[in-house]
Amino acid sequence: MVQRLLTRSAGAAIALGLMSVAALAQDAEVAEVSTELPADGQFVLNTLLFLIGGFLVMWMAAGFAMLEAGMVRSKNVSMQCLKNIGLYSTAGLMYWIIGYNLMYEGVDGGWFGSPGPIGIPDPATEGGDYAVASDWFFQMVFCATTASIVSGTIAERMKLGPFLVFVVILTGILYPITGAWQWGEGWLYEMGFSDFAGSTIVHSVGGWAALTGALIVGARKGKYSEDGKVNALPGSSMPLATLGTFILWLGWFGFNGASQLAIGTIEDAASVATVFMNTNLAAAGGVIAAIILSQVIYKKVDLTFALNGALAGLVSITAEPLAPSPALAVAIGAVGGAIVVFAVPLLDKLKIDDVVGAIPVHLLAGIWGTLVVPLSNGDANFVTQIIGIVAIGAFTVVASGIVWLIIKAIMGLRVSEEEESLGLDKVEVGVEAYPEFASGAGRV
Amino acid sequence: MVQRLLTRSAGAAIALGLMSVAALAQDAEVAEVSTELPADGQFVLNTLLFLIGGFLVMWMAAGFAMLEAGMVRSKNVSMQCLKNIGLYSTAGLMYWIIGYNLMYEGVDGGWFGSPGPIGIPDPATEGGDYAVASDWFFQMVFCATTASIVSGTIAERMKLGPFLVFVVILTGILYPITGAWQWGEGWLYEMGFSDFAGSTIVHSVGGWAALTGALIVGARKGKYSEDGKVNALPGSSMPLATLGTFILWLGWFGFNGASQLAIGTIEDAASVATVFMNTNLAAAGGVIAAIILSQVIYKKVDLTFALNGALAGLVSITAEPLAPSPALAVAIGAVGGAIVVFAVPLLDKLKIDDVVGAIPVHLLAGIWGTLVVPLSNGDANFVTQIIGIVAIGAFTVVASGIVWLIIKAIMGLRVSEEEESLGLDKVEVGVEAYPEFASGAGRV
Amino acid sequence: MVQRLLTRSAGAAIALGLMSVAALAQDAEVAEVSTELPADGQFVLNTLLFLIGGFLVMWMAAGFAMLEAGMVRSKNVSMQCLKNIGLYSTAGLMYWIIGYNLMYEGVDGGWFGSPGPIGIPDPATEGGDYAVASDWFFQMVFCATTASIVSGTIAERMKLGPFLVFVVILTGILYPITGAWQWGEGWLYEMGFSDFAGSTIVHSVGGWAALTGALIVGARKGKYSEDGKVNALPGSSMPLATLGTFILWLGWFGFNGASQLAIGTIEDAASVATVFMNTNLAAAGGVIAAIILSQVIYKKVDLTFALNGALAGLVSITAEPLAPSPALAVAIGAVGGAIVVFAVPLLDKLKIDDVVGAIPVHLLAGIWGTLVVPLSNGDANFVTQIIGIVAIGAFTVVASGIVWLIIKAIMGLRVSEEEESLGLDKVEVGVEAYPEFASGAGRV
Amino acid sequence: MKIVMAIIKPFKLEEVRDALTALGVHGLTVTEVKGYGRQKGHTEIYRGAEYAVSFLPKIKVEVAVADDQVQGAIDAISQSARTGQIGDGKIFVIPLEKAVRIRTGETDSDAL
Amino acid sequence: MKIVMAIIKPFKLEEVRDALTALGVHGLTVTEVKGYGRQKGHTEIYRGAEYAVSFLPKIKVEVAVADDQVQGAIDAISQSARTGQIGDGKIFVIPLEKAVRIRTGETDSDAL
Amino acid sequence: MKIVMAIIKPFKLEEVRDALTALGVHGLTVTEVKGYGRQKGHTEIYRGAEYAVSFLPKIKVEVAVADDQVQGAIDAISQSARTGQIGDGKIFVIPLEKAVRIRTGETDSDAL
Ligand SMILES: Nc1ncnc2c1ncn2[C@@H]1O[C@H](COP(=O)(O)OP(=O)(O)O)[C@@H](O)[C@H]1O
Ligand SMILES: Nc1ncnc2c1ncn2[C@@H]1O[C@H](COP(=O)(O)OP(=O)(O)O)[C@@H](O)[C@H]1O
Ligand SMILES: Nc1ncnc2c1ncn2[C@@H]1O[C@H](COP(=O)(O)OP(=O)(O)O)[C@@H](O)[C@H]1O
Repeated sequence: MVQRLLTRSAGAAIALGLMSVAALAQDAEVAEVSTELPADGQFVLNTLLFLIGGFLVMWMAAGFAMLEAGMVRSKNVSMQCLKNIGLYSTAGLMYWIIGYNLMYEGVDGGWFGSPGPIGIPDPATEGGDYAVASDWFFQMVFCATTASIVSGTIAERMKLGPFLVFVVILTGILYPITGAWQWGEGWLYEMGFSDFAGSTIVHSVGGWAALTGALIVGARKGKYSEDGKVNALPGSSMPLATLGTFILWLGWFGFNGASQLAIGTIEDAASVATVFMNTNLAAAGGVIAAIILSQVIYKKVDLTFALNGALAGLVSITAEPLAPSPALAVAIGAVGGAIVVFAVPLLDKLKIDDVVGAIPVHLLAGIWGTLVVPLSNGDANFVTQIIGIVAIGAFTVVASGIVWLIIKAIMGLRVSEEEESLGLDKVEVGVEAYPEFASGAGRV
Repeated sequence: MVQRLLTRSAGAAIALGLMSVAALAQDAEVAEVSTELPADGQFVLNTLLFLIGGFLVMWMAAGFAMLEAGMVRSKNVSMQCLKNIGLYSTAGLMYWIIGYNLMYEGVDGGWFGSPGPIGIPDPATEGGDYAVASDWFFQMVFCATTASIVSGTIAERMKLGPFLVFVVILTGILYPITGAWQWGEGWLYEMGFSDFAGSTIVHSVGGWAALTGALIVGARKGKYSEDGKVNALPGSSMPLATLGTFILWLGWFGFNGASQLAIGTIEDAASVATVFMNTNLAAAGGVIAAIILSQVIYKKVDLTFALNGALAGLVSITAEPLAPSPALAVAIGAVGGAIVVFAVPLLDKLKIDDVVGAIPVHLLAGIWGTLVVPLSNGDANFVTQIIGIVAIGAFTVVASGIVWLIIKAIMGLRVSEEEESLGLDKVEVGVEAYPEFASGAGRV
Repeated sequence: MVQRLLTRSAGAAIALGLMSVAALAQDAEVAEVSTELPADGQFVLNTLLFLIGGFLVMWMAAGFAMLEAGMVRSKNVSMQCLKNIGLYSTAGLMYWIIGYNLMYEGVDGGWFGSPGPIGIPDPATEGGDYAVASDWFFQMVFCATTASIVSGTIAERMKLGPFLVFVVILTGILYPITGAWQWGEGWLYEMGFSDFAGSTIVHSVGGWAALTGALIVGARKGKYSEDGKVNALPGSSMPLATLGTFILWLGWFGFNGASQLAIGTIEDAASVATVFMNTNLAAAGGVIAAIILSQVIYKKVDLTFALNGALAGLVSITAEPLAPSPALAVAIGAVGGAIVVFAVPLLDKLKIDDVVGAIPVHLLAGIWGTLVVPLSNGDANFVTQIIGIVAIGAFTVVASGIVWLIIKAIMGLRVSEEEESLGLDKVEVGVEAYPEFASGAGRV
Repeated sequence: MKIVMAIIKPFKLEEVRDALTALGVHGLTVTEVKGYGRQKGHTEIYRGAEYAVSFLPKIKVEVAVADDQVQGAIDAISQSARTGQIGDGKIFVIPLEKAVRIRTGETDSDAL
Repeated sequence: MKIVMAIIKPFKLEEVRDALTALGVHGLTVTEVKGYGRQKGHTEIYRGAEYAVSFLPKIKVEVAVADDQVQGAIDAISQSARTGQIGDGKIFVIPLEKAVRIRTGETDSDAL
Repeated sequence: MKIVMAIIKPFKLEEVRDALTALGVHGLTVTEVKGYGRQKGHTEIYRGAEYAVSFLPKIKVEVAVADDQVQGAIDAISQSARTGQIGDGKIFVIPLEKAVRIRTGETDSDAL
């Protein structure tokens, strides 16, 4: 702590200055020290970083809502909006009641912390490097992101109630536990796993939970014909899907940038800037790769692949957006985009019905991004990365699988066939998304 | 001012340091002082807070536009968009020409300041704790918010011209006057009224003006049958309404967070962070309360109640987002959400036709939020809170009522019955919102 | 550099302080110096300004996408979304591979810098006033904006491939070259040309490229009858166009505000605040002017003119958002709004088919804004402003004209008549924007 | 049997349906259509260019009725759809040779 | 020749088309319509106010066929569109006096 | 009287309307429909899955005319709607027994 005061506070500058007053003007060493921000300034700026990053990631909740609203058929759009605002709210409560402390409070190299509501320290006496509430806010929106990933995959057939119950468990317990392993400085962190902003901790966890959900709830009626044919069920609004993607892209600067966790020094500020640059390069790489591949393979450029490509590029760079050179960042993102173009039809072959492509984007690109961290970050190694990916995947698959099955047994997960064909909006929401336009009845 | 320099500037630290050089390394007291940000840094950060908060609240103008565009029928969507961009622009001009100074310039415990255009001080000589222009910007977007509230309630039947004339008066005169009572440090402020970010000053004022407008312009044709039946007139686009709500939620972090008015010290930064946390908790509480109540009462979850619930939660916490514990913040917001579910049908029983639910959300939840400030803020008391609510309500009802009536007498407020059934877009805007889809003609 | 240390660092304050310890408490001069932010704090804040400004301008990419999606007919909406996400990604790659260095690296009063990929300095050793990566990010989004301008004008008839090839050249070579003349401190800069945030450098360049594109690709089928009649082809969604405009308006605070390039001192912070204020006033002036003129001339208020008016106001103030008084800012913006109302029909008379109005908004208002800089900025003069406008216009027209023609010769620019009437979505994208609603077939 | 096909103003649909229901007609089918007729459309201005909206939104009501109900249906529609303004619409009577209820296979008047 | 006009449930369209194609019918025209009939609509609640959605989405299929194909078309539609639930829809047979293929000018059965 | 019902390509609507107006036809009703016929639809690809869009957008024009105008209307439509390409559409002539103008109660040819 003395050390910290010496290196950060103007007081230190004064002390040093007094020791060598005469030398001051000439001695660059000393002058350099004195250019630093005083500690309170660092506290303020770190807090500001969390708040800005936090509101940008909060905005991603709107991005998921719009992307999913655009990718489902019009008869399920109100429900998709409802699920998204509902899950963001649920996550916001659960992560306060239990999640944050379960993830961060006294994990100490172990498996989880102490569940329980977080209190806000009195601002007047608060110490530390940033405001605790700003950290809570920033971490909470990450938790909500995990749940957003799930809602897209299981869209158009799952009931609202069971979905929100799953979100309660996911955001209150499952995500915080695996989060504790790494960001709570649990066992995985101690082993040297590296996941800067959460390719695995957030995106793959959401992706795994989405995958188990998709397997357990089954495909949408009509998606796969008995003769093995895959039927396209185009989404209701491409501009909304595009808007959602741009929102997510914007939010990602908060997601990755503020995961530097500090911006009070030149080094931290420059790192945040580098993260912004690499994040954008990877997303651009993902889009261009998806556009080119989709033109080459299908002779048309599928807009939804380009959109998914952006997101896959973003997920891919999330595990390590700081260390890669720009060229490597582009390459990592481009592979993410390629994953989308190849994995979407593959999942369809396996009859895994993922309405918005969340599994390729968040799970597969998340694994990819986590795997390649050691290419640029010398502190990471492939073995530990694989251990982390597998451990978190195994836990999430098993735990979320059990939760899905219990909910299924108690409440049932999906609407009836007839309700599904009528659309969830009529059945559960009571408010059609576009009452004046769409018949809500099969497309001619 | 000397006092301020002593407590804020590094110069003070030096002075103190010189008095006890030897003690420096050991004396925590002194070291603490020296960790503070120099005054210019505080100026910069306070200004930055206003600018960030300001652009977030500016973004709420888009949120209102989208929410309202989604909640009106397609034949009135272009008009609603036009009213929203028009009112934001009008507010932006009026608050410069007259409003800001009327609200802040020399109120001194009185009833209003000196109207007149605000000039921008020369940056080179500007003093104070923040840039005046940043404060103007931040206050201006609050003023515009007040007008946004009105446009939603009186949608689908009021003409453009009279509406914009009302906005001229509201944003140039009415809002600044009641604003001066409190934020301009007028009589109400001196009495000890407490309204952190404007549950009453902004939201209730907008709500009262909307209520008088709704009463004077009357209900939409077809909304209430002669036999007393309430007819649902569902909005054109639920995803746009959802988008609008998310935009407003995002903007609210600027609305409440930057209302701390400073972020240059640890205390202020921590307070802003706490405000972010409580704001989100209250909104989440509002959503979940509205979802649960709407399921219990109607057996379906009305998406528009969930959306209104979020906003009501936000309005409720706006009067005091700093002092409440997280649990209290959730509770305050949840009651806000409940207000929506009960008040919307109640207003319909009273044949007050509020297209988007602005009266429950902004007026009623605004009153609720203002009333409960003393629960957590020891400096406030219930009597003064009630005096403030009643005084501001009475003034706004009377003044806006008079303005509505004068405009009605001179220009007329609403379109003809036939024009209303054709839709305002055809009649006044000339550009249909969705020329290729909606017939603009009654829904089958 | 010593000077900078003296005026910026706390160390300097100490040195000075020691020289006149006794005078400290009384001497305002000295106290003032000591209130400054240490250099690292300025680095951090300048970097933060670039990052915030950068993400706001990045968000403008979404604004263009939504504005254009709303202004084209539904059969071309997916394509418009695809072009927008594609161009932003292309710009993001090209400006890294070649553009940034071509624009900034060693221009030294000349015509262009040294093309080549930019590397990111190691944050640990990075010096300067801001992080290089943050500057790259901020400049890159400006470059992307230029390309966004083009996509709107040539919508609904140009193929995807040729368009993206043009964007490669525009963002990699053309924009960086004219950018180098001024912002890279090339010959025009040395001559004293003044363009604060790019009315000419960004908006007119985009506008010129759009104009040559429109001339070379020709008008949409059906836009102009042989008898000289102009046929309105109304856009698909006015709320999306409105959303896009609000997004652009929000982004413009980053565009103009962060173009102050620094926020570490009182002066810079106050300047950024003034820029925010003037930017908003000009946009408001543009909207109100367009509303009033459109009511007076056409007896109806065209929403799309109001939207374009906001943007024209913003473009107009972009060349000098700091120096004008508020009243002048309103006036400059209002003329921008008027330009839209008069120039849109004029272009139609000339059979220049500009789908979204980008030429009036970005080119003409850009010229206007650049021309009037000397009214408020004493360092600028009309002759140099005109030289800059003409030189950049001439270069961009010739160079982009050649590029368009070469691409036309090699790949062809537009789809066949039949494809155009079917819509680009069916032909090139394969995904209709609203598969459940719009027939995609002529409007009744 | 006949098909009585009426083109009416959209906001009259509820009244027309109620009038037909009162007659004992249990089913009908409606379509959103656009009508061109003596009723002038309106001119809109989009970005300075005038354009005529000559097709106006109308609702087409089709109802299959037994021969003895035809006049009743015509009268019911005429009265309920009339505003007296130009553009009130038309009623057309078209011969109907056969009707089948898909669910049961019932035919003709049993099927209506 | 006749026009066979069927009102069916939307999700049955593909089956109906396939059944007709199997009969040798090469063309048909479909329209999105709303139907009112014995099949009850549903009540929705919007912001606390109940409202009845009494018009349900249906698809109208119109197919012009030669006289000898009429019964075949009726049967094909009946079978393929039937769910046995209320609301399956109706088939109406309307006389058709003349048919013209615009492209070639062929008339009547050559035009179908 | 007859109802002349034509299924045409959407972008031909204006020409057809003008041709009919030139004949002295004062009213007509149009509907957006989807057509299935010899004209192949197209295959789209959505997220790697092919799907056939076999129903193409068409416009249905319905115009009630007196018997002596039928052939004129057919000719006018045929000429104005023809592109010579497959998918130009069909014209169907259906008997019309009665017409009523709702506003005035005029019937038959007075009502057209
Ligand atoms: N000859 C016709 N054939 C088909 N539809 C017609 C005919 N004449 C009129 N209509 C329909 O009736 C509607 C009303 O006709 P219009 O001439 O405007 O007024 P009115 O019903 O008062 O004579 C038109 O919009 C059109 O849909
Ligand atoms: N008399 C009628 N004239 C025109 N259309 C009808 C008539 N009766 C029914 N229909 C159409 O048939 C559909 C199905 O009819 P309905 O009475 O609901 O069930 P069902 O076909 O089982 O008798 C209705 O929605 C309506 O579109
Ligand atoms: N037998 C039919 N009954 C009803 N509509 C038909 C029939 N045959 C064709 N059509 C309509 O006419 C349109 C054009 O027919 P199509 O076979 O594609 O080309 P063509 O008109 O050149 O023969 C179809 O899309 C369909 O709407």
